[in-house]
Amino acid sequence: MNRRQAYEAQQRRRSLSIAGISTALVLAAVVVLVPLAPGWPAVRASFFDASVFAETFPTLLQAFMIDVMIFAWSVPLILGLGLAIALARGARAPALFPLRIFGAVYVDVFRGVPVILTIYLIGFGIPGLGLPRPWNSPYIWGTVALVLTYSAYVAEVLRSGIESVHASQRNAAICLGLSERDTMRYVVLPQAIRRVVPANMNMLVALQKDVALLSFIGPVEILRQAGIYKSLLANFTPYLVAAVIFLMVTVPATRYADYLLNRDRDARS
Amino acid sequence: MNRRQAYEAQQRRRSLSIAGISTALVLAAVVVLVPLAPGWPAVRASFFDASVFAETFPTLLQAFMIDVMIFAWSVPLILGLGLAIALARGARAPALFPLRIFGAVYVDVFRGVPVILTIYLIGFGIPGLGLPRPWNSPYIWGTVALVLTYSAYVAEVLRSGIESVHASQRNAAICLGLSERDTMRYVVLPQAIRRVVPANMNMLVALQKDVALLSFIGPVEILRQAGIYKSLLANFTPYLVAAVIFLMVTVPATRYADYLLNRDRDARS
Amino acid sequence: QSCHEGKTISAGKLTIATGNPAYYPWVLDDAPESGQGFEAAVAYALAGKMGFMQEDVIWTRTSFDQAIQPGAKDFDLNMQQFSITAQRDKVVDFSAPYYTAPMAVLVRGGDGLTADMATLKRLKWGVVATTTALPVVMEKIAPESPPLIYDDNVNVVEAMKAGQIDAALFDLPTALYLGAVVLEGGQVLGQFTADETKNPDHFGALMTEGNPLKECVDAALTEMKADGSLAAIEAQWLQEATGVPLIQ
Amino acid sequence: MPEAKLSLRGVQKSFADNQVLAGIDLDVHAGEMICLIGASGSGKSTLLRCINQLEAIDEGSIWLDGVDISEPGMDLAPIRRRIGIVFQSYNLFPHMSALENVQLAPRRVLKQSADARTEKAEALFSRFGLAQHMHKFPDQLSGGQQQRVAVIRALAMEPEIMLFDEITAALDPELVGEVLSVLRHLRAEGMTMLLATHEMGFAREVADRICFMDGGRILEQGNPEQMFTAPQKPRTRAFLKAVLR
Amino acid sequence: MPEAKLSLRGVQKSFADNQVLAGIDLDVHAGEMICLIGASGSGKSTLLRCINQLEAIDEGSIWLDGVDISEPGMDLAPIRRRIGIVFQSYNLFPHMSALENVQLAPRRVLKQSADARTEKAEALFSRFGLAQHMHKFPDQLSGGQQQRVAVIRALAMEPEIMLFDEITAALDPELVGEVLSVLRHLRAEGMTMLLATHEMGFAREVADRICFMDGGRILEQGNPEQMFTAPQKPRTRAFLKAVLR
Ligand SMILES: Nc1ncnc2c1ncn2[C@@H]1O[C@H](COP(=O)(O)OP(=O)(O)OP(=O)(O)O)[C@@H](O)[C@H]1O
Ligand SMILES: Nc1ncnc2c1ncn2[C@@H]1O[C@H](COP(=O)(O)OP(=O)(O)OP(=O)(O)O)[C@@H](O)[C@H]1O
Ligand SMILES: [Mg+2]
Ligand SMILES: [Mg+2]
Repeated sequence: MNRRQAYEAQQRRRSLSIAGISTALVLAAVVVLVPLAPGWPAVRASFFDASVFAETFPTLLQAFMIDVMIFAWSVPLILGLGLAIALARGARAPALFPLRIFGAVYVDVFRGVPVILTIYLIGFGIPGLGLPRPWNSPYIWGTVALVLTYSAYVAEVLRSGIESVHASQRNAAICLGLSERDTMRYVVLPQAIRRVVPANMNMLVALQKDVALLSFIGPVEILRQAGIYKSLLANFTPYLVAAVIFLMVTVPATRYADYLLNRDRDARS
Repeated sequence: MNRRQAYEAQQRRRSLSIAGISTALVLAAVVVLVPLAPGWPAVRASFFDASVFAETFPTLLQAFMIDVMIFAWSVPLILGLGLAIALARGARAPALFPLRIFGAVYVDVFRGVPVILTIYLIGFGIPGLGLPRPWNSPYIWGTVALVLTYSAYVAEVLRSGIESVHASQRNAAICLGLSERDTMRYVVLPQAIRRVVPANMNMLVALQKDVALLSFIGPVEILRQAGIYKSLLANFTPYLVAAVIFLMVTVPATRYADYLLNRDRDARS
Repeated sequence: QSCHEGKTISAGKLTIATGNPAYYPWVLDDAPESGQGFEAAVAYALAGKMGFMQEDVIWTRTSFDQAIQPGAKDFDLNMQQFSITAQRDKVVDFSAPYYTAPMAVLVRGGDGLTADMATLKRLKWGVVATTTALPVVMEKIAPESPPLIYDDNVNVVEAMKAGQIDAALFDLPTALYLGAVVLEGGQVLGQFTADETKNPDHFGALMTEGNPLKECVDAALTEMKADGSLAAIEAQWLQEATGVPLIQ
Repeated sequence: MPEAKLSLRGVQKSFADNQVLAGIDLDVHAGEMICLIGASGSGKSTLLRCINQLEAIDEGSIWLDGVDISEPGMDLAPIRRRIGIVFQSYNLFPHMSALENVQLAPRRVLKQSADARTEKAEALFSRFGLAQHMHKFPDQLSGGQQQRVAVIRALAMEPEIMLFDEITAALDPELVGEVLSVLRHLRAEGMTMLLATHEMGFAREVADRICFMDGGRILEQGNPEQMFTAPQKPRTRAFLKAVLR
Repeated sequence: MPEAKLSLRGVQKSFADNQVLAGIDLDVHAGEMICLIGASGSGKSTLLRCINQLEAIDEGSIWLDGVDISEPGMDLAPIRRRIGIVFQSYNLFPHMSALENVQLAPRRVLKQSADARTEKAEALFSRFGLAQHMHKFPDQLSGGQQQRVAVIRALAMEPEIMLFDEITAALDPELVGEVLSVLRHLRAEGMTMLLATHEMGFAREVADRICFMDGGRILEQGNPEQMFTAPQKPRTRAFLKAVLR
């Protein structure tokens, strides 16, 4: 152990003890002070009822599987459609002008409307066009609403990825005699997609949370199930349970997305 | 006009006519085909009722002002709290360890829980602690829920901005003998904030849309007003009206945010 | 050849929708299959009158929004205290009314309050968005500050517990149930007479627009009113309504 | 119709209001090696980019083997195949190995069989002393190695002319030598080359002709000895004095 | 206790397992100008960063006017104030004008009055021929001008020693001259300087002593004539041959 390391080890020991003491003090303050509020017993009964927690947890976890399912089948659709829209928006041939306009309008509309409105409008509107069961299922059309909204976001992310591939890469490909199509397929897209993985991870975390909004058009997924329990038990603890279940999934996912974003940023700077 | 320009002008004329014709064809196809669907009259009556549109538009626009108000007072709170959290997470002194932990947990929790759950839990939970009116207003606590959620996002964005300021900038400041505090205040933050303006604009557009979720705890803003009309008139057109009103605000806003993001990206590459 | 032949979504079965969850006293224990609770009992009686066996009744659940969306539905009848209004009638069909509910005022710890208009005007009101209570509050009471509006009963109750609202307007049976069971310290301050409001709150079973089954349902309901069986069911499940003061 | 392998006649190019090439006349004969020198911003890169049609020229014409390749509306891919170009940086495709970089165009454009192109690529890698680095990715190679792979990639298309744009400018001083030796090698094989460079020593050593560019024109040209020892124009003298410090 | 202005004794520094400085001994006397040369990665930048304590050293000691400034736990700000440093790039604060860049530290650290520091800053700008660029932002200045502002910014703190880390490496060849002339100027004024550079011609012209670094050691040092004409070690000879090509 050299001189520097010895000094640093000593500093670290001091830091740790200071940190330990101050953390303990802050925690103690929170634990002691909050229960002194006059409404605490009522709030605890409404929001932190352990027996309700235990009772509703398994069903809510099961309901969460529906969120996971919807998520699982939405993702490939979103990525596929997002890529198509991104390419449409980048189309240069004049005959493809409508496609380009369509892409721009599409992205504007679906990014501009709150997802809950899209879910109401698509989830209730399209089935009304006279589709027979099971083709009018809210699962299908709710999923469509999510796919439409999120593919707009993903398309923008992909487009930014495509544009971020340095012009000299396209130039190099074109100078070798590659066609526009091959340049996009072999040179630009592979790089663009790699770069936007982190940004898209963020989108997926957001999607995972927004799947819950499908409950407003019927599917009994976790938020709906929590609402049913809330009505049945007149207790908000089920929402807390739902929040906890979400955290169990989204915290690792956001952390991973952040890690990717950081790595990506470090790699570029 | 040189040779090249003459050629390009001719190309442009050709492109424009092709584009015009193909756009017209596509539009014609849409306008002719959709109304042939069997359920179209019912859907049109439910979603595109012109008289309902005209009747509900003024009231919905008025209700939207409540969204705008909530948005307006949330934004400064979000930016302030977001900055505080970002700095807390970056704190290095060992005595500030609890602050750092707190910042990390805060960000994890509020980014991980769907905003609608946060709104329920805070909007009904905190007032239940026994606050007298007007301090238990759902406007206040709904706003608090939004502020907590969005300041977590903004804090992460700011932190990434702070970290994106190249280490050599800090080094240069420190080499001149500036203190950590002055380095942050005069050198790092001014650059960091400028860089994250575009990303924060995106957050604000998202916030503008999520303000609508406050309706779930009482405030009669645009989404709730649309819901009231929906149940009164048994017609979904009010939701379409709400979507249109949102588009009028969010499309220019997202376009502007995109413009900033692009400019920012171009400046860096 | 019974009236319903070929008119139900699955042959020989009657599919009835209720809320998710369904509330007391309309359905007991969220279990309509038991026939316990006013709407559950009416449903089975109605089905019997239309010629269905007890086991031919199938229950399903919908939200309010699902009930009024255009297009095909996955129920024949939907019974969850839908108020019949002319505007809703344009989009969906309603049966003849099976219950006429007076509106009642629910408050918490209302000892200091009297059931007169002057008092009611000063209160902060909350109502459920999908009920017809909102127009009643706005037109009859016209409170000094605008009401807050919620998705369901429990959110109203929670807002009352949080002190965000003073009073809420429900149909009387719901108000009685919430005041007695759900809301600690809850109390029904008074009721409006059913026929006093401009649009009395008639509950009807909801069907798709132009549903041919409507005539069968109406015929069966008329019969139930005539033979007193509807009144008997009402007496069995909704009898506590007496003793709530009228609001002048 | 000019007789040289490559001929420029009155080539002009502006970006917005900024005239970058103000009338360039130049003949490059088969097997000749020409070095373009000149201050930063004098238009060297733009000239090279105009030659292989990455930028469309405004006025004038560019002739390759007696065909005007600057005619608007020409199919550019076959022309570009005949003119190889290597840039200062950002050159290799970072998601492909060195070998894949070299094989992409022969595979997709020339539609060569896998065997044929692998054989040829391996021959090229050996020739330039990179056989053991063939399967590495660009990030795993030094700057000098990367530039040599870029040269191989261009040569794999069997171009008739090679353009080089300051291909040693981004390299550490110690790595410059290995890239320059590749150019000496090509010269010995008789490749026709046009080279923008700041390496005065090298230009002097290998060029058949030096062109000094200034303000979008070729201000002065001649054989290396004459240019470096007895430049005619004051501007040329000033420039050489500054960079030969 | 060493007698020189600045003395390094057995300085070692590793990043993880990579030993970058492997025992450096060096004395810099007041008014002396020393040039560090050596291949990329030999540790020149790291050495400079260790001297003004941007990196903490692992072993050894660094003495400034007879005080060991590498002692763990020392207050570094006052030491750094006495040692100015200018880096290759990313140097100026881009959100401040040139003048604001120069005034920030005098204002916040030395707490000079607005008048005093403006006067001094203006004097410095004039001295280095930048008076008319004082109010421009870094992006509006050429690379050479930016580097000169960076030098002025360091000088405004009135340091006793200046460290320069390849401050011309990122510049166009024609702009290098103006920055080097600033260094000549400082040398004439008797500033103590330590300079990492790839500009061999300049090092030979102005240095009092040349130190050749290799693998984290000072392999050879001496006066410029001796180092460039008769280097002792084979490694030095090889390096000089490659870069003096
Ligand atoms: N795509 C472009 N758009 C606008 N201006 C351009 C573009 N490309 C080059 N220029 C401008 O043209 C001028 C000449 O640039 P060019 O790159 O040809 O010079 P150069 O001689 O290669 O210089 P260097 O030695 O720095 O590479 C410069 O002023 C440059 O700003
Ligand atoms: N912060 C760091 N972390 C890890 N390794 C580092 C760090 N800084 C420098 N190194 C490594 O230390 C070695 C010496 O780097 P240094 O920058 O001192 O070399 P140099 O002589 O200045 O080279 P150049 O001429 O390229 O500037 C290199 O191998 C480098 O990768
Ligand atoms: Mg160039
Ligand atoms: Mg260095």
